[in-house]
Amino acid sequence: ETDENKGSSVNEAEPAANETLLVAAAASLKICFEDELIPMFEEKYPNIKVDATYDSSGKLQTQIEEGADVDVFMSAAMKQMNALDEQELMVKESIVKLLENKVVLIVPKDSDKGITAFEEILKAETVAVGDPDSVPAGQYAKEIFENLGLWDDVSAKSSLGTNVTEVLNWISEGSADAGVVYSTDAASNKNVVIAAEAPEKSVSPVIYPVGIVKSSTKKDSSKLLIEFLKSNEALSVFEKYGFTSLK
Amino acid sequence: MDWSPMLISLRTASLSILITFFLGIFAARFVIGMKSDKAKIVIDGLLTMPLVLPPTVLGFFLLLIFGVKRPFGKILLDFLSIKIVFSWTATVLAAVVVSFPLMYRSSRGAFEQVDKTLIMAGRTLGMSERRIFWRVVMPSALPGVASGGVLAFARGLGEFGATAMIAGNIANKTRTLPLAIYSEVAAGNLEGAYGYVAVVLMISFFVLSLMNYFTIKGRKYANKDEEK
Amino acid sequence: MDWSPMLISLRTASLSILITFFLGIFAARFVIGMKSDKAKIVIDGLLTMPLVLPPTVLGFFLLLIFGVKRPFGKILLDFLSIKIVFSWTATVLAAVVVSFPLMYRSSRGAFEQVDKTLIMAGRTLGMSERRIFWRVVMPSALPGVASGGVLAFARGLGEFGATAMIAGNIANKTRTLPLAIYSEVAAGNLEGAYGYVAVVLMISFFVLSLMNYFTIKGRKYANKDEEK
Amino acid sequence: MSLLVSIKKYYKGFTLDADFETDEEYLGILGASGSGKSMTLKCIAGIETPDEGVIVLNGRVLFDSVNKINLSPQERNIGYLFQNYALFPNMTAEQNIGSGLKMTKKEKKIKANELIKSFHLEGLENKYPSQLSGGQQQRVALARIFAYEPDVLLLDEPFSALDTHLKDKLQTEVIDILKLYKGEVLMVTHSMDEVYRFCENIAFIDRGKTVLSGKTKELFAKPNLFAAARLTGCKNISKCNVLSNHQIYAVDWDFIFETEELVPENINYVGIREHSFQIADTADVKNTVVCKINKIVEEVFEYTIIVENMNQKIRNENSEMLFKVSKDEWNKRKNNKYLYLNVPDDSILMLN
Amino acid sequence: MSLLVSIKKYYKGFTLDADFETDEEYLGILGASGSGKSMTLKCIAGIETPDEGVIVLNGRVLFDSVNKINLSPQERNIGYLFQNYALFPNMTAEQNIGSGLKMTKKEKKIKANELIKSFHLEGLENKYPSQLSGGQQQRVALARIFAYEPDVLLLDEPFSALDTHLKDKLQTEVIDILKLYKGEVLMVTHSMDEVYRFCENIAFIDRGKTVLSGKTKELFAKPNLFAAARLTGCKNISKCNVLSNHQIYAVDWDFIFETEELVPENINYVGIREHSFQIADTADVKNTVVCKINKIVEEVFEYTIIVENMNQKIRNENSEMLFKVSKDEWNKRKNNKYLYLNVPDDSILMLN
Ligand SMILES: Nc1ncnc2c1ncn2[C@@H]1O[C@H](COP(=O)(O)OP(=O)(O)OP(=O)(O)O)[C@@H](O)[C@H]1O
Ligand SMILES: Nc1ncnc2c1ncn2[C@@H]1O[C@H](COP(=O)(O)OP(=O)(O)OP(=O)(O)O)[C@@H](O)[C@H]1O
Ligand code: MOO
Ligand SMILES: [Mg+2]
Ligand SMILES: [Mg+2]
Repeated sequence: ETDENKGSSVNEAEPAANETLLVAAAASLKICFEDELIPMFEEKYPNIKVDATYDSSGKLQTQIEEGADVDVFMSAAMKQMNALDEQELMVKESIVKLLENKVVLIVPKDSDKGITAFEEILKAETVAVGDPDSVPAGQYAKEIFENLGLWDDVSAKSSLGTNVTEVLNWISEGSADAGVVYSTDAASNKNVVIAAEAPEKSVSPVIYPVGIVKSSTKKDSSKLLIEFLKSNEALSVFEKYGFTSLK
Repeated sequence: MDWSPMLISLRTASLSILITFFLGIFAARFVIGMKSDKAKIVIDGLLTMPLVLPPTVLGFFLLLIFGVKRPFGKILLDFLSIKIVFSWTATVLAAVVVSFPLMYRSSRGAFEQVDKTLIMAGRTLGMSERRIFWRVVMPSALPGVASGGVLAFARGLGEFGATAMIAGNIANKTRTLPLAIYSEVAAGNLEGAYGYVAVVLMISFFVLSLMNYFTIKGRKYANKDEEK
Repeated sequence: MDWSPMLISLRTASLSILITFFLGIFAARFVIGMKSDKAKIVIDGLLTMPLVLPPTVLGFFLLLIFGVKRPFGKILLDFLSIKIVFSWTATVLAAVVVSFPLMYRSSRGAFEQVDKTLIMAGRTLGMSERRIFWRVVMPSALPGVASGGVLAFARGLGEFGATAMIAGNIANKTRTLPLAIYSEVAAGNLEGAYGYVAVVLMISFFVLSLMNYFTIKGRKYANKDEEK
Repeated sequence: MSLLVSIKKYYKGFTLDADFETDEEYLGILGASGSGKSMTLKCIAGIETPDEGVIVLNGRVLFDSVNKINLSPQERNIGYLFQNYALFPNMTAEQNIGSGLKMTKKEKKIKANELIKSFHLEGLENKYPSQLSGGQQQRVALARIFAYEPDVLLLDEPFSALDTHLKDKLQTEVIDILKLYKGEVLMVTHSMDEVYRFCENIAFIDRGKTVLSGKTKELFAKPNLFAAARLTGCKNISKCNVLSNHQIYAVDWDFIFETEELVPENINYVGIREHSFQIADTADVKNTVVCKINKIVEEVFEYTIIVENMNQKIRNENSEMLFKVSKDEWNKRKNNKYLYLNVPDDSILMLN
Repeated sequence: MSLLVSIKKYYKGFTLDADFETDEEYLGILGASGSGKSMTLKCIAGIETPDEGVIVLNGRVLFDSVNKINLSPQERNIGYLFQNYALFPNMTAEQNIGSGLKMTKKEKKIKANELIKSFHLEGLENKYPSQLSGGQQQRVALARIFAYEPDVLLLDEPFSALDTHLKDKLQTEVIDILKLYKGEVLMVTHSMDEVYRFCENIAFIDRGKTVLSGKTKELFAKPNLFAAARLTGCKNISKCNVLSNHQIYAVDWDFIFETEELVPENINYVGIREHSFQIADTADVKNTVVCKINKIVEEVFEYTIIVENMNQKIRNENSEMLFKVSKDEWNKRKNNKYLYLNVPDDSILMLN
């Protein structure tokens, strides 16, 4: 998994001329990218400017499939990255599993349903999860509940969010009694509390991979960016926002 | 293909166009009747507002009003046992809110185009303002009002962002056609999406045709030729 | 607060309303001029279609057309070196597509309300159809057309779903106000969102007021009282 | 029934200043095109709001600018026949006629049918205004306000679009209908005959101002004002100088009239109706003009003879006089060499 | 200049069947309300499309149902004065007048100003139609088509909304303008005087059908048809039986007329104009009716005397006859006991 590390050197030459990279990143990464990481990177490499577009990973996948001129893609799950990779749209060697996020069960702050574990999910009248077909967080939720043998019952009372924000808002406003999101999302909203973390082994790890899009014409700069994201400096920022670094 | 989104959408769109239609007309009538041009402009701005906000954000604001933890939502729940969020009612609410400006604005334009002399004629004939409105102004404004209706219906049928936010996306309950389409598209299941798209287009096509037909028929007095 | 979304939105909304305005008017004129009622209904259905699809889905379809791998997008890129996806142009494209039906439908209704006798009078005076349209029909239909303009502008300003899909959400480039609002809400940063909401409302309010003002002024001939 | 109107309304370039009172009779309003007749009726009906003044109907104040009273048209119960009819385009003739009625559908139908007969609209019940001819539209509009039975009827040129035969017929019939009708009628018309036939009282409006009102016959006989004379159809009007208590010099015609009547001081014009001239055999009688014939225009039953004072010294564009004479009389006249036109004493209209 | 119209148009309850030809002269169209006058003009102007027939102007086919020719109104170059004016509400009077002109702004202004003067619209240049009175609107509409200078002018009751004085003035002026104008003029009017004054030729339309056309004066003298007689203002028309080659029995009046002229066989009606009667001193002259006076109606310059045959045996609602006489003559008549009304021989209108 650290293949590409070998070939690349942190000191690889910056481009002579100014270049602008376009990063497509999962929506959950927007704040740490925009507020900290990109400014840091741009300061380090004044010749490289970074533009970023944020959306749900699935949508970004579609956009890349349709030829959007993205240089670097950072997804919130392996599924999208793998799908692109299978279509040979990614530079295979560039893909790095960078971060891990935790899947958590959340409830509204003053919930009186007494839900404290994934197993107790059926106490909820309505459950909010991402749409497993398109939202990574939903896929993980489905996986957990399937492992617990509860998925059929849960899905019957579930509202399927088209993105994590929706799920989060549903719970924070009490529309749903419980739901599944990432710990980073949970941290961003004061009106929800984490009721439980996903039990060990109940779910495959939530991996945030990053990689270079094959059609990119700025592979060198892209490499520099990925190297930067892998640096301790960057990883500590990610950790500040609740991610776990995978290095 | 699952047919429940279609049924839900049909019910939602029907009820919401009914509400929007009359609400929009009344709002238009009210604004036109206002004496002060300034107040008119302000109210107009307020009533058109729902249109400039992304539906999701609009849905979010609706959630802040109707959410069970918010004062208004709480009152509804505690005193009337009405829970808006995640209910079918919410799909109607969302559709009404997003389509209202279309109906309001179109019918306002249509009413403003009506010859004032006719209104005056009605008054001197002792017709009540209400009667004048329904018997004189409305028929003359029909094309514009119908346009508003068409737009509002289509918009209500296609509503997605605000609906998802306040009504959720619960199969057999609040999953409307647009939500179903979105899910399929997002999941990359294009065939499934096309099926739903076809259904939504067929519905809208059917309803638009009906509306067109009735508008053309209802305006026969404007066509000089009577059938021979 | 970052002001770039405001500037981008202003530019997008201005250009797109300009395009939509004329496109909608021409479409309306074309449809009204059609001889066959059936063809009319079919074309009307097609032109209203963008309205019933969730904007995201619409954006997806746009992506299928303008994506650089798709025939049309390829032609644009290869022969004209125009790349639509993820460009500012795409924000305009999205705004035009979603707001078009509003303009088209409203102005169609407005045109249909115009007294046919006036058109005939123009013809017997030897005025060209074009001149009749711009000098006689348009001024009479102003309230309805203006309504269409207001709706289209507001809708274009508020456009989000299709924009996100085809233009992306790139700061300083394609992040319009609605996208910014959405991003802030998504990030749980409500204060930030409110700021942008305030801006978008202010813009729309300002433009609507202007439109209202000019419509009221432009119709002075309909107000019997001349200033003394 | 009594109606008092005393209102002002200011427009750019036009001021309406209507001021008249009428009791229990039909009032005709005569005035040149654009003089403010329709505007006056509109103010009474409540369609336009005067800037100042009062309108009182049977002691009921309809409008009073000082006391801020302004009843809605509905409350006024006044019927107004719009000059351009203002029929509802979306209603059939029958529906238009029934539109002001507050009764059951059945009763409405009966009433409407009655009026359809009265106004000779049989067979047109189900046509829309756009399918009706101009005259038919006018009759539907008439039937519509008659159906409504308001306290006051304001008729703005009610018969202008009808052919002669129908007009005669309808006028007679409307007079009959009106006899049963206990309300006030104000009628604007350009037809002298109509005024003469319908209205015992008359008001003249000149450039927005009510300049004269009174009994129709008296005012036709002695219009007193230039404008009134012209509006009552007097075609020959000359500027004049008062020479003495019994002599007026008609400037345009270069002729001195001797009058039996005392000439008022403030006289500026002298008028002679085209029917007033009498063909004389000599110029010996007083007030006989020796005329040169400039032109003879043949009309249906008459000739209009355009003449000029033979002894005219200074001619101007207003020097010609019009004289109407039946074809019979003209052909029978004896003296073909000169035309002596005598003006009978009571036919000299002294105007200011 | 020549115009040939031969068209049919079918409506529910109404069929237009217009058929006439006219060369180089002014044609007046007379017809009752709803008889199809406006419709005929609209078909000629290209506003309505006939169902069958042809319209040919100066050899140029404007419409031909068989050969599927149907020129657009623009290509026809025909001006139509709409009965309800059809002014553009969003244009000022001046802009309305200039709307059909294809020239520079400056030239337009000059031309418009000329017409504004001709039609006495000074001071109203910048007013919108809604700010104009009925008569002012009519004049703007007139000015507008005169400005456009089409090949054919179709005038639909062009002076109906004007006061007498202005109407007289404008008519004379329009005649002057028209003299310079080399086109065809078709004029619909309800005013006999107008037809008589303007139009050498005349066409009568009765219930959609052109029933008669020809020289105005001849047709006024001998209308030949019931409808034509009525439209030319003949008030007294009775059903009749032809008794012999020189005798007609007027059924409604119970009177036998002896005629000098040979009576055509297909005669159904006999008509006498109200001005045709002569007061006689005895009943000895042939065609003298001994009359009973039912009513005397005073008009401006005349009396209308409503009489009945004294010897009438069977009365019906049509038995009364109207007789118009100047006030002078009436007052001067000698025999006050009986009224003997003589009908001169050439005044007996034989109609079918
Ligand atoms: N809104 C307005 N602004 C300015 N002037 C106006 C307005 N409305 C009417 N006028 C003027 O008021 C005058 C009176 O109009 P009104 O319609 O009463 O005339 P009228 O006597 O009925 O004439 P007509 O016989 O031609 O119908 C006209 O000269 C007209 O130009
Ligand atoms: N669309 C229509 N459908 C049916 N009948 C119609 C239609 N349009 C007109 N008519 C009828 O055609 C007849 C002729 O109308 P037109 O307007 O030509 O009359 P006109 O001779 O101009 O009468 P007026 O002197 O009253 O203006 C009328 O009786 C009218 O009712
Ligand atoms: O790709 Mo996301 O962060 O689950 O919306
Ligand atoms: Mg008037
Ligand atoms: Mg007509």
